[in-house]
Amino acid sequence: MSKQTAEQATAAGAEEQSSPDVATQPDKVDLATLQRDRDAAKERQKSRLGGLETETLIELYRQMILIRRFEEKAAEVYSAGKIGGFCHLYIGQEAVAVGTLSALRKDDYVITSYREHGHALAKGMTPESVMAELYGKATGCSKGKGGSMHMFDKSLNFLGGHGIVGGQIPLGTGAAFASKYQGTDQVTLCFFGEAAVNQGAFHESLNMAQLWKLPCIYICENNQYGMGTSLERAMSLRDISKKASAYEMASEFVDGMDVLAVREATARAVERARKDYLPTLLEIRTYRFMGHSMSDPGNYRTRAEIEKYQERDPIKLFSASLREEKIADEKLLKEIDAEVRKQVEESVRFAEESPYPAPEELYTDIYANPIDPSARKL
Amino acid sequence: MSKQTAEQATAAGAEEQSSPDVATQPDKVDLATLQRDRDAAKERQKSRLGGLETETLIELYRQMILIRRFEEKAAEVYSAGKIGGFCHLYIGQEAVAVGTLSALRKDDYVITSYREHGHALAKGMTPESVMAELYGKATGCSKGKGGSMHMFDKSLNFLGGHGIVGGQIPLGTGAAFASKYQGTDQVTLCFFGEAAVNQGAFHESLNMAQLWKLPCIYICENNQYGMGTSLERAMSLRDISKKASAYEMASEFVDGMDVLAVREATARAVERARKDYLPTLLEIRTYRFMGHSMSDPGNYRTRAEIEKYQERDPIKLFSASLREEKIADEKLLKEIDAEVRKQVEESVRFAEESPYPAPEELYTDIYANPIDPSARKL
Amino acid sequence: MATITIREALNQAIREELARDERVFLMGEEVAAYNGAYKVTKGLLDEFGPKRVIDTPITELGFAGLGVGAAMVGLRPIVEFITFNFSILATDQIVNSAAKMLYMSGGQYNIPIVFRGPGGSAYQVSSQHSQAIESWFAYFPGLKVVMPSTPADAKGLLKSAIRDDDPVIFIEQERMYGNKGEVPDDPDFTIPLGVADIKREGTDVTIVARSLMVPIALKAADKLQEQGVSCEVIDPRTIRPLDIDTIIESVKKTNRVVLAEESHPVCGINAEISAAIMERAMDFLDAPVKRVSGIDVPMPYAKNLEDLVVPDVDRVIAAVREVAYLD
Amino acid sequence: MATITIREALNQAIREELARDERVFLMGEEVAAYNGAYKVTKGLLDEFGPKRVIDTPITELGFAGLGVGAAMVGLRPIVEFITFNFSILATDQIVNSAAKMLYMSGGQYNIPIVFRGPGGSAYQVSSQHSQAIESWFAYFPGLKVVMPSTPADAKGLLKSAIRDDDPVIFIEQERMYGNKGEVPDDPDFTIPLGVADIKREGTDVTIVARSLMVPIALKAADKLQEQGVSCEVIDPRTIRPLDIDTIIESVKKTNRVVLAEESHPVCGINAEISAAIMERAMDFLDAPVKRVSGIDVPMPYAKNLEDLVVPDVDRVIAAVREVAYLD
Ligand SMILES: Cc1ncc(C[n+]2csc(CCOP(=O)(O)OP(=O)(O)O)c2C)c(N)n1
Ligand SMILES: Cc1ncc(C[n+]2csc(CCOP(=O)(O)OP(=O)(O)O)c2C)c(N)n1
Ligand SMILES: [Mg+2]
Ligand SMILES: [Mg+2]
Repeated sequence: MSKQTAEQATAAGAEEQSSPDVATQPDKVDLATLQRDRDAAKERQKSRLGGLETETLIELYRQMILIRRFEEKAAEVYSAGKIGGFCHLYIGQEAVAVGTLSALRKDDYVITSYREHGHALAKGMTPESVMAELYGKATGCSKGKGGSMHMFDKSLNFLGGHGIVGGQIPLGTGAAFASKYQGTDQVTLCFFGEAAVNQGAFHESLNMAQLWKLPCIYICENNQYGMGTSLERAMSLRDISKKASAYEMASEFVDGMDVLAVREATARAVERARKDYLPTLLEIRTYRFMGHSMSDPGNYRTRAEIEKYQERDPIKLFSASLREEKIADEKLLKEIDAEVRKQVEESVRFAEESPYPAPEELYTDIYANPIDPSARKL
Repeated sequence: MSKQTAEQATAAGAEEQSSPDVATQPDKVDLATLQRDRDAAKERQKSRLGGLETETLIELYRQMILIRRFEEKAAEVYSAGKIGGFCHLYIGQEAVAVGTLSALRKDDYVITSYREHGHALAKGMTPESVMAELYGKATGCSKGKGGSMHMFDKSLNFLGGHGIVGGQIPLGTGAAFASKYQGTDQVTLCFFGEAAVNQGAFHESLNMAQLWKLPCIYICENNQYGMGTSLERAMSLRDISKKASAYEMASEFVDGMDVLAVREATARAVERARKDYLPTLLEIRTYRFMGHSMSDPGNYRTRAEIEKYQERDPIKLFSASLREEKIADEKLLKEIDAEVRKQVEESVRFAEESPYPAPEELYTDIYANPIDPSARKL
Repeated sequence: MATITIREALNQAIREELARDERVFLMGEEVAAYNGAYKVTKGLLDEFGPKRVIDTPITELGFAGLGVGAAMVGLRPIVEFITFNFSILATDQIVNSAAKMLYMSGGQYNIPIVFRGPGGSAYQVSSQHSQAIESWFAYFPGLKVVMPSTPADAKGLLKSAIRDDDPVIFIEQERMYGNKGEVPDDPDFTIPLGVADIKREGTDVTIVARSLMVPIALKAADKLQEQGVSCEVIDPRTIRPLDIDTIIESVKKTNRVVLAEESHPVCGINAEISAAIMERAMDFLDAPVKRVSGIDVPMPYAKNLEDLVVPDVDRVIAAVREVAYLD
Repeated sequence: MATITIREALNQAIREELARDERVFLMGEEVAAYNGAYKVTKGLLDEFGPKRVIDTPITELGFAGLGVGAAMVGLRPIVEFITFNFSILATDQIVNSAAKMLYMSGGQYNIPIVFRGPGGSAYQVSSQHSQAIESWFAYFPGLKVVMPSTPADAKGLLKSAIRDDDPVIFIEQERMYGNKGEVPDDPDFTIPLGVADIKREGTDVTIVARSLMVPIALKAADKLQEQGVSCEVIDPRTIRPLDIDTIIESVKKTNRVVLAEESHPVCGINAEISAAIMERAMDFLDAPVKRVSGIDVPMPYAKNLEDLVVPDVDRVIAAVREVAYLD
């Protein structure tokens, strides 16, 4: 990990010094440690397998590998120039979307940032509708108008991807407010990155949620970087789950590489929210294996750091647990992978064959009630 | 105090209920308790007198009574229609401005909100220049352009009163940033009300201040109300000084009715800031005896509640301490009061006799470098 | 018809819509227990309780966004800003969330929300509390922007805004809350958004005025009538979408136009209307369209300076006489 | 004269001013270790160190305000927004603190700060990341607003902006960073704020264009020349204060005007210029001033739709032919 500290990098008043090349210092993590870490994580995960139906476990695996393959394909078609704009991949973070959403009811709400392909798929949106949206096609989940950062599916209560860092946090708080107002027991999962925690919107929202007891679960996907800035260069406090204490809100720290740990912690928060309208802040520690977006070479991190986390790859970890506990054999997992790959291929074909939005679409969806010019003649 | 809780008053999902008349329930504080409270506070204050020069103590008294008399006069001329706009009085909070600023060096920076007459006077601005500003006269500290909410004095490093709740918090952080950048050891005192703590600007600023180690002292004047809303109806956490822990910032809770307690706590924070560029959050618990502004009848508080705090009137408390410890006798204190009253009268005369800004002033001070029309002909 | 103030008319509109539709709720700073900073929401907490009438922390960005989120999933929030000056902190949620949601979701999530509160000049509260920012909101497709000038318009338009399925910016005028006028009693009285009102018919000069400038334009028109100049006074009421047709028709009749507003001139609504008249009716103009706007300075505190900023009857009269080539 | 990109020109300007004046510092998200989200600030951390080139948390309101506070007490901050889309979160500090400070302090505290970054349309980043909001800033007295269209202008104007004692909004164009042009080598080369540039002289039609529209207008002018129409292309460069004199002079010569911008039309800069021409030169017009603006919709993601929004050479040509009554 970058050895550049917050003070070195940013403080006024610090002595001048030339910028350390953030990627040249190898991380002092040797293989033996990595191995030990990984094995311990696996043991912890295995202890969580009990009580869960095989079907559920396989489904968690299927969703994670679907997201992985989908994102790999997105990267491929992006690089081939078939899609444009920004493209923020979710590779490495699959256990977060899959684990959290697996603890939800279908009618619960989900809202997130621009890095939302994974959440969209985990909420049940089809690879077709997501891929077609990336292609900017009329068959996309947002009719091609939203794109990579703005995927929505009203039929699934997927409240979308949002592009302003922190912007979705008040919105998710509002969805939770509405559930309580309407007297339903729906909960809202509101996702954001750790860098979004620095935005005022986070602070204002958590205060209201705790003050008014709203059934909102705030999920900070702490992948440790906001673009090229590591958490410690942007936040004076490292332990984000502690931020909740400034609002007297419940919070939990969760290993985001363990899909079952994520699922369990979410389930606890969901119960609090559903029963007692109580919000929770979950800090889920994860890592993104790719750059911030497709255009980011990512050289603010060392190879060693990335490899360290790849040792803890949530999919590798989970497949090992499943195999070792004989819940699935290599063959089954391979079959699932093959199926998923086909699904993803199919989504590309679908997207490529779909039409672009008609030019008239430019002018639709601006207003739900366009002003009728004849109204003028009252 | 209002018995309406945050949940009752605001929560979606709460049963409907009619609005309790917030001012009809008498506070259950009997006189004996009040007496005890006050006596204990006085004992604490007296224990702080030691080591301070008489001259200093008298000066603290003089400044507090000056602010009190000034504000009483402002209320009077406001009611007489001689000044307009908003007018947010500082009566009851005098120990905060006087205690904090007495711990500063002359070249330290002060920035605050619209409730700033007290800070302006404590920073050394003349009653004349403050009163003339209230009158909107050319001789006012902001030439009549700023008014009650926007008093400035560059010669005294008084960075002004600001009207957007929370808006001065990033600004004060910036002044502290500049001091560190310039390598001076000036510190900045940044004042705001407890309701401003809910604004995103507070959160964003404290994070930067701690991250970059800026010599800024954040002073939350917790007078327990933001307009008509009590702290507990607006904030999920009651203990504001704890908010600092979300930034790993130092903090302290201070009795804002005791000018010496305020001074001591500020001095500690100033030392940290001056020596080590470390920020501090001070929660100074105080009370405003008047309405939010001159147009606020203030019937969201009971008479009993107000009286409870008037028992702890910072000026009464301090004059009793001074008398009982024989630092000043009744006669001296009366003389000071008389002097101050004269000064305030004088400021009114000055303001009334001063001219309004010339009409041409409308067009000045918009740009420091107005674009020269002749530049167009290059 | 009862004669009531704009404040009361707004109160009635909110009250009736709260009663009519459970999904409607009101939130903002001091709207409930305090009865509103400007008392527009008086009595509503008593009548509807704290579930429907909600005091918020001072958190403009947060509660504006919360309102938008609630509107996504079926509620119809009315969000009050104590004044629109403070909405500046919430612009991100207004222009990036509320205005764009329907479009970027490909038509799935419309946002039925009203952001309301006083705007424009107040009395001696200086530059941060006394500014008109309607042109910022009018700039954005996806928003509707409404500015009433009479009690009847205030009530009828606010009810339409609350019933509308899109985000509506509803800007009242602090100085006008006490203005009185007749308002129909019918609880279903509404005025459609997007329809200008001809407040006074005339033949010589068209004055387009909104909000605070409407009574001033009408007073100017009275005086000008005495001077033999007949003015038509048009109040667009909705400034986005703008009912430009009604304005153009009038221009074709009078051939002379004065535009009156209290806001800063640059990129203001007057600029937009002038440009639109240029495009659609230049050949009908006997004189250049004349803009009368607030003086282009931050609002000063001193009364004598403040009085110079906001256009008054005399400035409107002078402008009319100028376009009529009378001096 | 070296031929460099706008990106390099901006980088040079910042570098030279950092070297020239210790009070100047640069802050923003990713400006330092990452060398800038769009690489405008490349190498500056290396050269000037972390005291002068500062990565911030994602905290637009906070660091904009911090910059203004630092400017109050003697520093000269350059605050980068990754894009101006995110400045929307900071508008309060820009329009209420930076713009009004000098006025409300009665002339005591001027704010020498530059807010800069890319604005306008980018490629396929949808509505929240692809919008032009210069008219919002141009609305406010107290701000200066600059939008360069060439490397030389970018460098000369940015240096002037940094040396200026007032808050300057400096809006670059994301799509133009790679555009090349000649830039004088003189380290004291500056271009004064407030001065329009005639990018091409002509006699038949005046095209006023800024930022992204300047090269498009010039291309249109080339093609129109072939069609026998001589266009004068004026780039205001500073849009507040606007050098309206230069525009009016041109109008008096050509008698026909097309205004080109990529922003939404309503209350935009085109509206302002059109209204000003109306007021000052209507009698010189042989045709109504024609506005060519971005289509009035939130920016869609789909490439085919996006391409329809931003005005292109054909739309400018059509507008010129229309005001010249050629079709
Ligand atoms: C208000 C705002 N500022 C800046 C950006 C540019 N930006 C996009 S993503 C990002 C980093 C966010 O990091 P984090 O919140 O940790 O989420 P992650 O990308 O790691 O998922 C930045 C700076 C933005 N979109 N919105
Ligand atoms: C952003 C913003 N929102 C609302 C207001 C209106 N307002 C002025 S003061 C105030 C209460 C502030 O309370 P607090 O911060 O506790 O300070 P106090 O007035 O008690 O000194 C409110 C709501 C404002 N000026 N700015
Ligand atoms: Mg991150
Ligand atoms: Mg308070």
